[in-house]
Amino acid sequence: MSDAGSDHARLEAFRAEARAWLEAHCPPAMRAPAESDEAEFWGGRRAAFESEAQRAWLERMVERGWTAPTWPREYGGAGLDAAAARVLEEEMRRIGARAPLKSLGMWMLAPILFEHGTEEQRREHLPPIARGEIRWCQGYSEPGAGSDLASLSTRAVRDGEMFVVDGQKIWTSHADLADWMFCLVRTDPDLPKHKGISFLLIDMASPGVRVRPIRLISGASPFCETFFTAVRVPARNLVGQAGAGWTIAKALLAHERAAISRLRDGAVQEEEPLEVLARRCVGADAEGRIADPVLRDRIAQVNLDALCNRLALQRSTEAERAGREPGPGSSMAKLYGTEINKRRKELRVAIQGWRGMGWEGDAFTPDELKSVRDWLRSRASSIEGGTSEIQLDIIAKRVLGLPG
Amino acid sequence: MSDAGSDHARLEAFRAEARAWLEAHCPPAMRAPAESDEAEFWGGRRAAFESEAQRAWLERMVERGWTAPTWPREYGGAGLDAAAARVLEEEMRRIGARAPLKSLGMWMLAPILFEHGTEEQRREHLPPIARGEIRWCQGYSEPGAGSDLASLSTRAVRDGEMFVVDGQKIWTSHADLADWMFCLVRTDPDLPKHKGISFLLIDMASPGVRVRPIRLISGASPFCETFFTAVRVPARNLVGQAGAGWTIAKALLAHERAAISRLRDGAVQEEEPLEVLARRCVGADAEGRIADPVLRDRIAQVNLDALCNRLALQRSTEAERAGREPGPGSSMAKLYGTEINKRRKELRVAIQGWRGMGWEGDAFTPDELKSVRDWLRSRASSIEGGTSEIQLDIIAKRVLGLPG
Amino acid sequence: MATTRTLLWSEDEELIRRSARDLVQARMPISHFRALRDAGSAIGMSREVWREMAGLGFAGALIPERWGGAGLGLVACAIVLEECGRTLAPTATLATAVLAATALVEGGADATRDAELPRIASGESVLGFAHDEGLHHARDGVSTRAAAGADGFTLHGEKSFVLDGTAADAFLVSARTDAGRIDLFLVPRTSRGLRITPLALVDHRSAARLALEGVRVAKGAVLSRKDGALLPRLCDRGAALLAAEMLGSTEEVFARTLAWLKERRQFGVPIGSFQALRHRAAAMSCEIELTRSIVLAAVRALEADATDAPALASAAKARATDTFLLVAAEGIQMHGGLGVTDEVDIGLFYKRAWTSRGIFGDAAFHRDRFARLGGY
Amino acid sequence: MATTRTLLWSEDEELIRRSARDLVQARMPISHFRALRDAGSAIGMSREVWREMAGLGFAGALIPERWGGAGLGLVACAIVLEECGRTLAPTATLATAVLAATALVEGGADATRDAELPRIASGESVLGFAHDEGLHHARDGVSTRAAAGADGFTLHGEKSFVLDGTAADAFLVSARTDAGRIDLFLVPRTSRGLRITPLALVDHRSAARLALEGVRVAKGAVLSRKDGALLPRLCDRGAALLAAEMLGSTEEVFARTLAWLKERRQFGVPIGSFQALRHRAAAMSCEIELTRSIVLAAVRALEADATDAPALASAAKARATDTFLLVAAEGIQMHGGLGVTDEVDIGLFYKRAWTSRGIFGDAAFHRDRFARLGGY
Repeated sequence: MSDAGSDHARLEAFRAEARAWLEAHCPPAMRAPAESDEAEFWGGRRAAFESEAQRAWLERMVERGWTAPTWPREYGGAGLDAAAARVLEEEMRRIGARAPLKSLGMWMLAPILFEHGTEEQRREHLPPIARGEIRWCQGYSEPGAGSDLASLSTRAVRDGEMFVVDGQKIWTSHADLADWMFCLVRTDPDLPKHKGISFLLIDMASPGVRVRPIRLISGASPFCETFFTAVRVPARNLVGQAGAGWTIAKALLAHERAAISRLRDGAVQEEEPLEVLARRCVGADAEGRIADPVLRDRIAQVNLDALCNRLALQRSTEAERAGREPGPGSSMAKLYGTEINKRRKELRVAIQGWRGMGWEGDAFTPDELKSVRDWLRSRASSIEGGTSEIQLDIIAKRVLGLPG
Repeated sequence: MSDAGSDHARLEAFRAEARAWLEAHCPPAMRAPAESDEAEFWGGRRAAFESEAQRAWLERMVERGWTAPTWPREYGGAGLDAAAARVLEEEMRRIGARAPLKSLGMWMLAPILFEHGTEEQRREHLPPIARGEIRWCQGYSEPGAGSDLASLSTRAVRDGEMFVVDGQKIWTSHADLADWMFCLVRTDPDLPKHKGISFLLIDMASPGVRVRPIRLISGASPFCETFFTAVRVPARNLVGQAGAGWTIAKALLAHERAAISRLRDGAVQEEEPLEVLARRCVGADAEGRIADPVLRDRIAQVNLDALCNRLALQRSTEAERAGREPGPGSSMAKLYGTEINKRRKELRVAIQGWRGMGWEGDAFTPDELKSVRDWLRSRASSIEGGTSEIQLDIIAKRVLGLPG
Repeated sequence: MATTRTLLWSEDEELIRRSARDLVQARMPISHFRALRDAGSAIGMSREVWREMAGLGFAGALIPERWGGAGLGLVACAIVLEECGRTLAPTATLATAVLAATALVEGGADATRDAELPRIASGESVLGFAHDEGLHHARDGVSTRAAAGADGFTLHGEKSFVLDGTAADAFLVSARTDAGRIDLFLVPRTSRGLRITPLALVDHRSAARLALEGVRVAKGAVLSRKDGALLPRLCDRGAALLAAEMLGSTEEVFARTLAWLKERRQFGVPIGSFQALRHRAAAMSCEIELTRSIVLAAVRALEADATDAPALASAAKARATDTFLLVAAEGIQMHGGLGVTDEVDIGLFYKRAWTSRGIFGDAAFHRDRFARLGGY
Repeated sequence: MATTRTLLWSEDEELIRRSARDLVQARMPISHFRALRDAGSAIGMSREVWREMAGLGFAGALIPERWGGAGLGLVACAIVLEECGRTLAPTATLATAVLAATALVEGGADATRDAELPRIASGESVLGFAHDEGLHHARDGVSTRAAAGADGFTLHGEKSFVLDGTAADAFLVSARTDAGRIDLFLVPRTSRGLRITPLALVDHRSAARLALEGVRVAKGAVLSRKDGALLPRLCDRGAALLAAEMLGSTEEVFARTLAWLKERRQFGVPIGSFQALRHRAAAMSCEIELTRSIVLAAVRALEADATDAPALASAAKARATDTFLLVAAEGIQMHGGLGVTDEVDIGLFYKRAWTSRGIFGDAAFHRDRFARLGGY
């Protein structure tokens, strides 16, 4: 009781301190969500600040270690415990402060380094991540290995203190903007396919690395193909044991699925609601109901399913907070979130008639063109990060315990 | 040209003869479709005529061999060629004459006996079929072998000039009314499962045969379980070679699928159209449109799909007439026909609200109760005669050539 | 419409579930339902078991202690109904413990509450809910009239579908007053001028038609809220709580189907190893998970009297309906020939799915309402 | 609505298909479409190839011989469009050879026909179809006006979506006359007061907006049938013939997907051996088979001027739309990551499916019409 009491007092003291500091140091321009994904600060050597406010906000937060609040101070964090970190989060949300830094390195690589990395690796890589100096990309998929991720064939052959890497990665988001890549390579071609895989960190500035952006049905994309030709990588960049790559990768994938489904859900919330769009495009009756009752029913259906999906996400978040791990439930969230998302985007363009079919040009408004690109882009959501079919397989096996 | 000409003349002469005969001999009461399946004449020792007209109509047609017009005369037929048989069919349709006899033996067993039976078997079994004296049932399915028909385990062990049959059949329609059963039995348990199966004819009056009707979710049903306990069957009742049962069965199944999909389609045509029912149950607007536009859209969807289905059936019938065999296309027809049928029955009860949920009693009209039983009965249509899943497998493999 | 109310079960709620489940599984396994059905039971439920449930506080779950209630709350009722749904247990929970209790507590005069609520809480009194008059559920479709007189009301009209209609000692009847608003009236089964026709439904649920031909009731029989919102509140509760029962049934059908997929062998392997079936099973499990979330959210919102409660209630009923229909139909199909026989229980659930579908409004009805509440 | 018209192809029709397919595959493989797209071609089709098609009789398929036509008939046009659909070949078949030719033959004055039809038949003249004015197709939604004067008509209005709008030498414009009825008017591209805005659509189909600000046309420019049915007849033909094109595209996407399912290996086997994918492929093949039947039935009915032609045309467009959308979406999903890249062609078909969806009315529009024609 007195422990809990003193803990409470400590947290409230921290809350007061954080509140005061944030009030003083968070620039007004940073107290609103970014207007787009691109307007966020993702770090890296090639990154440019959108504004002076953005730069100041990052630098001040970095100085306090609050870009990575729970990390130990020696890695660029602030050494906060989970409760204090939540207080900080609450206080940032209170004033609408945006995250000073978005970072794949922080979300995905760091947990791996904490669990499987060496002390040297942590000291080398974590501080630049926390400071937003180095941007990471993820090199998992390969052209020949879609859903069958473990059949990857990019080779890393040991040569003294170096690995020599040859092969090709695909769907590496922002490989053209990233400084480093964490990736899966095959270090032992003789072992069964899941066993010969290792987790390797590669400096994208190394000779022999070539990046080519991928054009999608929705137009330009953040995705790239990355080619490795006799790229020499120091052996100390191996994370975990040689052959442990698959275990590490699987842990990461569950995180990724959860991230995708939440990202999607957050993103769509800001769009104009379907019903408002529909009223504008097809009109409404005297009581304000969308004039086309069949369309109205479909909109209600999608909205209703999206509501259910949000509630299911809330349920699983609550369950996690209550101590359960992100398990195969993330497959359900990923599957349903992306399917809902596709249905919503489809409906959005359908409502707009031929105006929802514009590709470019002044005949269309920017919002119209965006809804078209978003719709086409959404087709990939049920493929990337594990196809819907793979999620169904995972659910059948791990949640339902079905054989096969 | 002169051949074709004389052929034409011959057919027109036959048409005139048939027309005159039918006019003279088809009782007026038989010039309308039967009111229900039960009101048709299915033959057999236990069969009773519904009316004197029914008896007269059968006897007159039997006398001319026109219950089985294309069979040779020595088996009870009329020895007509296909063209003449079509003329007879047309003439019967012209006056709305119903079939004097419906018969599983005629439709399913007879083609097998013509192709695989011995002369003795044909002489013994075909004439009583043509005369409607003997009714047949089909013994394929077994409780342990659903979709995996070939894993059947009813045994027939050779004992001199007899087989001794032990085992159980399920889903034998009207086994309680049938005199004989054509069925699949395992004659060699050591061979791979498809090889050890034989096609056997069993007199249902044999000692050791027991029949138990099956109660369905829709209530009483024509289906039965049939139990065989040391039933002795003369070895001359084996059709084809021992072990040839599977080949014979497969040929039969394609015929059965085609029969089911057409039967269903024909049957539903006579029901009150969904739109008429809907107008009665939920009302209509000033222009005669069903008052509930969402329901109206669903009705249009089902009607439209049913129309497409009828056209697809017409197309495949035309293709068959033009010389193609009933192939795996029958799987498509079966699949789609039953799925449409289920949707239609569902919609029918949904439109009627709680009146569409009656089980029995005076609170409901006979039509309402019938629509409920029909709806529940329709759930079996995608299971019997090869499940929808099996049809999809067949289409994937035989039509699309997909591996696996 | 995200909610700040938790979507997890509390420990207390888990205890209620345990208690409800033990009772239901012990006293009303599905064989209980079959036995009542095969006996053609006119009552459609066991009064004895209902009194036992009352002993656990379930009959008086929404009734304050001063009238002998347990005050467990609406979430407890949802839990009980979910457990009942698993075995198709026929109880008075929905019409009596939820709807009648709510109507009396919120809309009854003191004397009426003093007289009626203790008898409900003890399990003595069972009520039917008599609102619908047409083929389909409609909130405002009431033409039954209650004419006020010097010493009470006289009711005229017909009720087409009365929940627990064969079992009830009295009915909660919606009727239009002289002022044109819709109130509810307590009408004893034995009233003169009341004609009750039992309905033999496909799922053997207790239901009846009522004809009220000049039925006279006392002044205290009227149940009404000042804001006139009693009927919509009852219908919302009815929809959401029925959704909870449907969820329980859905989970049971799915569990049975899953077990069958693991057990039944075809072509030398369990049929659950066929990918097409596995994917369909996985998709169903997602639908069920969504349904769980919305049902709980709706019941918690109703209990909290939140402003989004009506929309959530409609969402829950729409969702539970579609999911139950899907899972029950797939349950039959995946059970193959066995699934269409009366020997296994899947068909009982399938029929239940279809009657529950329409009660308190079908999915289209609730999507329409969800849209209307959303302002479009 | 069963039909006595055959649903098989005659030998003559098979010959037409062979001829169309050879030309399309040789002169307009899908790389042709990509090349026009990447060049940002304002015309959106090759006039040279169109003249070749005219040489085979396709441009004049609906034009009697006396005006230089081949009189091949509507079924021939459907066959040509189906073949064009396979490679997304951009041709003037639909708007010019079908719609403009129909309008002129059925509704043109003798002098107009004498002047225009030979130029269409020879492939010299290409027309755009300018009817829609709102976001969505509507038959009666015409507020463009044609005021009659002493020497012709003056047109005022806007057309929001004009098929083949960038390629056309002239437009077929629907407009309301002083009498309030809707007629069609031939409007040359070079008319004063006509403003043309090309639309860069997602599928790179040739389309434009038109603004008509006091455009003057001669008396002979009006196309009209005594029964006032020219516009609905054109829309029916447009819907059914577009459905034929969509069917061809659908078949192509499906064929490519099927090939991919057999070729692509994952987990050591072709992905087409996974039952979930096989079942989905099999289900699609059924949908395609149904679509084939209704499209042919509709085109034959239109050709025969049968009374059920309008309902069949609507059924065909509704069906073709749903099937194409399904198969294209599944095509992308089954192609996995490759499916969403611009490198493979599936995405081109997917986008085409979505624009074709709305042209001449989407599936809901046609179901509504199908119901209306069915009297409900």
